[in-house]
Amino acid sequence: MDITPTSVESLVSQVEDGAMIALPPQYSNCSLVMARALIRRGVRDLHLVGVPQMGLHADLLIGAGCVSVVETAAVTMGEYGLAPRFTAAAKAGTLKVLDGTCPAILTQLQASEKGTPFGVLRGMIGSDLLKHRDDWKVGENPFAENDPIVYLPALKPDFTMMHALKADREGNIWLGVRRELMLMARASAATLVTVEEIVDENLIADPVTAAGTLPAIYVSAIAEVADGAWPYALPGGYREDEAHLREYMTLAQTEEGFQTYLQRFVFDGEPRVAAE
Amino acid sequence: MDITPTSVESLVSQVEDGAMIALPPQYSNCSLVMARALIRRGVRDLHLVGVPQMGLHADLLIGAGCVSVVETAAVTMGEYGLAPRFTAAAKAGTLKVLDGTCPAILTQLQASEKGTPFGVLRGMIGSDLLKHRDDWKVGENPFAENDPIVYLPALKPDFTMMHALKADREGNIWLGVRRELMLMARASAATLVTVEEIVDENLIADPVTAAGTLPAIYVSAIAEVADGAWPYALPGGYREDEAHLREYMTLAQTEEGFQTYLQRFVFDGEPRVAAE
Amino acid sequence: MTTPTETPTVRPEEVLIEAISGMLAGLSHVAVGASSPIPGAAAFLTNSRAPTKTRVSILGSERNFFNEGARELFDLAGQGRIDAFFLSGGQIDGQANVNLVAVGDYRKPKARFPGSFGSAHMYYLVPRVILFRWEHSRRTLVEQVDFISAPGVSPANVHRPGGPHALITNLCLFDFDRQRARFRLRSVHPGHSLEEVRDQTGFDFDLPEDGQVPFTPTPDAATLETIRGPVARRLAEVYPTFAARVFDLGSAA
Amino acid sequence: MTTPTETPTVRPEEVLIEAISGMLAGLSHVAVGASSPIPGAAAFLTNSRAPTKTRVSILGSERNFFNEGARELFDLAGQGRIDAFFLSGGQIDGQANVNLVAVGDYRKPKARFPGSFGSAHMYYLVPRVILFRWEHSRRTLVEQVDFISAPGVSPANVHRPGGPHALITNLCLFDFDRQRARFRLRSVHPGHSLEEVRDQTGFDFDLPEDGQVPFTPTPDAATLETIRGPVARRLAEVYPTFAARVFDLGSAA
Repeated sequence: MDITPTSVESLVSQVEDGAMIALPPQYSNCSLVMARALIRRGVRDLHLVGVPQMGLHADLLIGAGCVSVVETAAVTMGEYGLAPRFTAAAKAGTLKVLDGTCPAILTQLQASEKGTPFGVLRGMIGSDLLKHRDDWKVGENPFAENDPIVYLPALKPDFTMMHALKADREGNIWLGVRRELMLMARASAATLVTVEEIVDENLIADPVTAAGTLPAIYVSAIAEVADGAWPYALPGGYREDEAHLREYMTLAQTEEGFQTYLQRFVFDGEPRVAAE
Repeated sequence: MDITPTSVESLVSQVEDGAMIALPPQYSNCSLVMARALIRRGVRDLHLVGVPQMGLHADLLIGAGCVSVVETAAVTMGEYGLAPRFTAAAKAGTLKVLDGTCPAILTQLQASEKGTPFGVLRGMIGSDLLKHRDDWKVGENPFAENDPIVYLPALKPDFTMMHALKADREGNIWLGVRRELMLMARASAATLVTVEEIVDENLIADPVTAAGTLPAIYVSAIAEVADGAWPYALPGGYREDEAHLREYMTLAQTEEGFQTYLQRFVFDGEPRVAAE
Repeated sequence: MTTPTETPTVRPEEVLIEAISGMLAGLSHVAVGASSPIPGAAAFLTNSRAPTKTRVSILGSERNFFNEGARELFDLAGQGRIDAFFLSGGQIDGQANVNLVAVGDYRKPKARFPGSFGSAHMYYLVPRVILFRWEHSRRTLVEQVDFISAPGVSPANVHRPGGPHALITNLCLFDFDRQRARFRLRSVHPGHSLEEVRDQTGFDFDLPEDGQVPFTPTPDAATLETIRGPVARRLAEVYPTFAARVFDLGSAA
Repeated sequence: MTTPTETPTVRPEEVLIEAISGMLAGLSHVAVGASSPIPGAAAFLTNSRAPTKTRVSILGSERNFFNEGARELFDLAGQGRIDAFFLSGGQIDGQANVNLVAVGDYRKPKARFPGSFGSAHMYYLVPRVILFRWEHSRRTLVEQVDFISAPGVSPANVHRPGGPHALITNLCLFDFDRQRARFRLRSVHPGHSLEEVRDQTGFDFDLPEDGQVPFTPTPDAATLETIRGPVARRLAEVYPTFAARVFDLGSAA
């Protein structure tokens, strides 16, 4: 059952306005090349789900006006500072933020993975997160007396987007230990993947690589594109482009600077990593 | 953080009468050598949990009088027929059988894995399984009207017992795609492992093998013992000993024959695979 | 193990393989239990006919694409990613209830089967569950099962996107009508008769609307070639004993 | 990046590393968040002192033993397999409530922080949560947080095996009393004073029972050697920027 690789533009052409998209955390297989293609496509009103948090990929989409809701445990640029366009949009009140906490989002995806309408999780009671989340409920543990616990509805994104080192010809994707990506794919209706390369070996048939491979049944479409995580790192591939991230942080402090960044690095064609 | 390998007898010396032990399915890394050592130790009143089903390892322990409760989706000898000692004990009414269904048991372990007091699962409503399981409850989905769903309490076994191809010096265990074993270990208070060999490479530090490796933090003790799954197969190691399993099926049809089997293959020292 | 002195033109198993395969045509993903060689062969046949359309996974085999362990099959069903699955039963009754547990009193049974496996979940979630029971007798096909591992039908408020689609035995093929909770005979296998089916069935069932009971079609020459060639070879990897017995193929010990 | 012209005898960071390490001694498993170099160094120091006793895992780093992805840290906490963890906050108040979300009106905040991360779970489940906030000011240590990402204490019926153990800043170390829901000053770091702590703290706190406020002990020569040698080198693998700045070590780009 082979899968025919396509282009990045073709991948994102499936994403309609208003779609709910699950995105990996900033340290794990982000497809920045798909984020840039989404911006070029001019998609609107996206509902981004950080699994469980997001970075530059979300900040770009927010700054470019593609997003109306973010549902996440955090939007962070890590050591570089606050995510500038997320922070500006949140302060302006133009972005709806569904603040969550990491294991709650993962629990909601696990409920979808299992086909149950909800899951439960310890913690959270007394947190103001619950005040602002009408979709989360405090209920009782039916196996004990007076033991409240939080009930979380299943979350089924329309899309998961990720970038990986390699896919094979059947459409199996090497992810190694980044298992949140497998959870996301299982919980989502469709999964779009960019990969550095497509290899001839069968990743799932080899018992050594099988455990770290996302099976093709969860994969909707694949594009082969080098440096697809850039400027983020790709575990097992390349390190993050610190100079570029600093440049982003400088430019994106203002709306004007951000537009300059977009023009140079998104609209004027697809950049590639300059230095090796 | 190295782990010091010990003997099989030392592993099972930790298991007290009445312990709840999770066992893998018959096609996945069963430690028959630990089952035989438990019988020699003369342990009593075990509560076996099949994850989600069991085979010869359970039939041996039941026949030897070590078990008072089995909680499982099935006890099966597969193509060889009904598990003879399980069937005899169940018909005699001397064994308490908590009949379950595969995904329910896995859900109960997932609740322990997550530290929640229960999980929920679709299906089962209208099954007679529920009639006989006071510990399972039908409740409501709080996110919908008139939508009953089954609530299942977390299951935390005292021990998980398994056999694997290899461990490294830190105590990490290679399991490949047999991820129910990782779930069992995470959900259990202690995990006892026999392995074919202990290797020098670090299984969790190598990004290729990490995904299929049970991290040492979940492992309580390890013994190095060749042919530890015999007469069952070990995926990646050896095939099942069909002739021996047929001999077992013949002998174990009667209590007398089963005692002969025990004497020859359990009490008269530890057998090894005869043919390669 | 005896070698048949003369190979019959069409083996009874081959009629079932073809009939089941017909019910799997066009589906995306067919999952097969660990000890189901005839359904497995049918799924492989469907896959041979449409290799880019129908995936097959064999539970408990190393020859599938799962890597999440035992729970992945059930999770896939919960996600709606399995289109067809097979169940059997020590007893199956006229409402398509299946019993994989016990005959007689549950606490002190006359007969004890291995257990319910995943039936109490899969039967609810997989859209097309095909009941398979080789032995067609009043012992196996009963008016009412002694223990319901999984019920054939559920009240309207119970989440149940899936359920029984058909029942196939060594004698015949029934369709199941979920609205009426009754089986309707679709066809009788060559060499058998409606009378034999009536004699051997413990529950009441409907006849085809026109009252005519056809024979189950036998596979044509090209299909037989596929079954005995590539399908039998794939089967031998997973069910060596069965493949050796029926197709005289396999890696016998 | 400037190179200090003169290395001070004991760096302020080293005092904190030693103080935190003291609170981790004897624990089996210490987990550290992704952007916590001082707690990370303290955990490495504890591990250097007792390598067979204390495991350290650094969240988001490839240098840990997780292989279940993002959820494993939280699952480990739920299983009771993490003994200590660190949290910070844009604001922390006198009841040990932490705010990682916003200052001012939540819907249109004056300041917006990245978000709550895993705090609303870990703070409840890890027995010994150490609050770490370098900047000790009335801006960060407030009487009442504007948004409770995770509360310092919970009602008796809320399942909460874990919670705040201490708060350490660039000025001092507080213990937290869960019964009284109040901080008690344990020690002031060398070079600082109780008055400075009072000036810079937005909440009321208790003094040591004997009324004497000691200085936080400074690491001895052997400890300093460990911190600047093996600990700094391990730190540079995970927090290169920090290691380069503080220890003049690391793989700067």
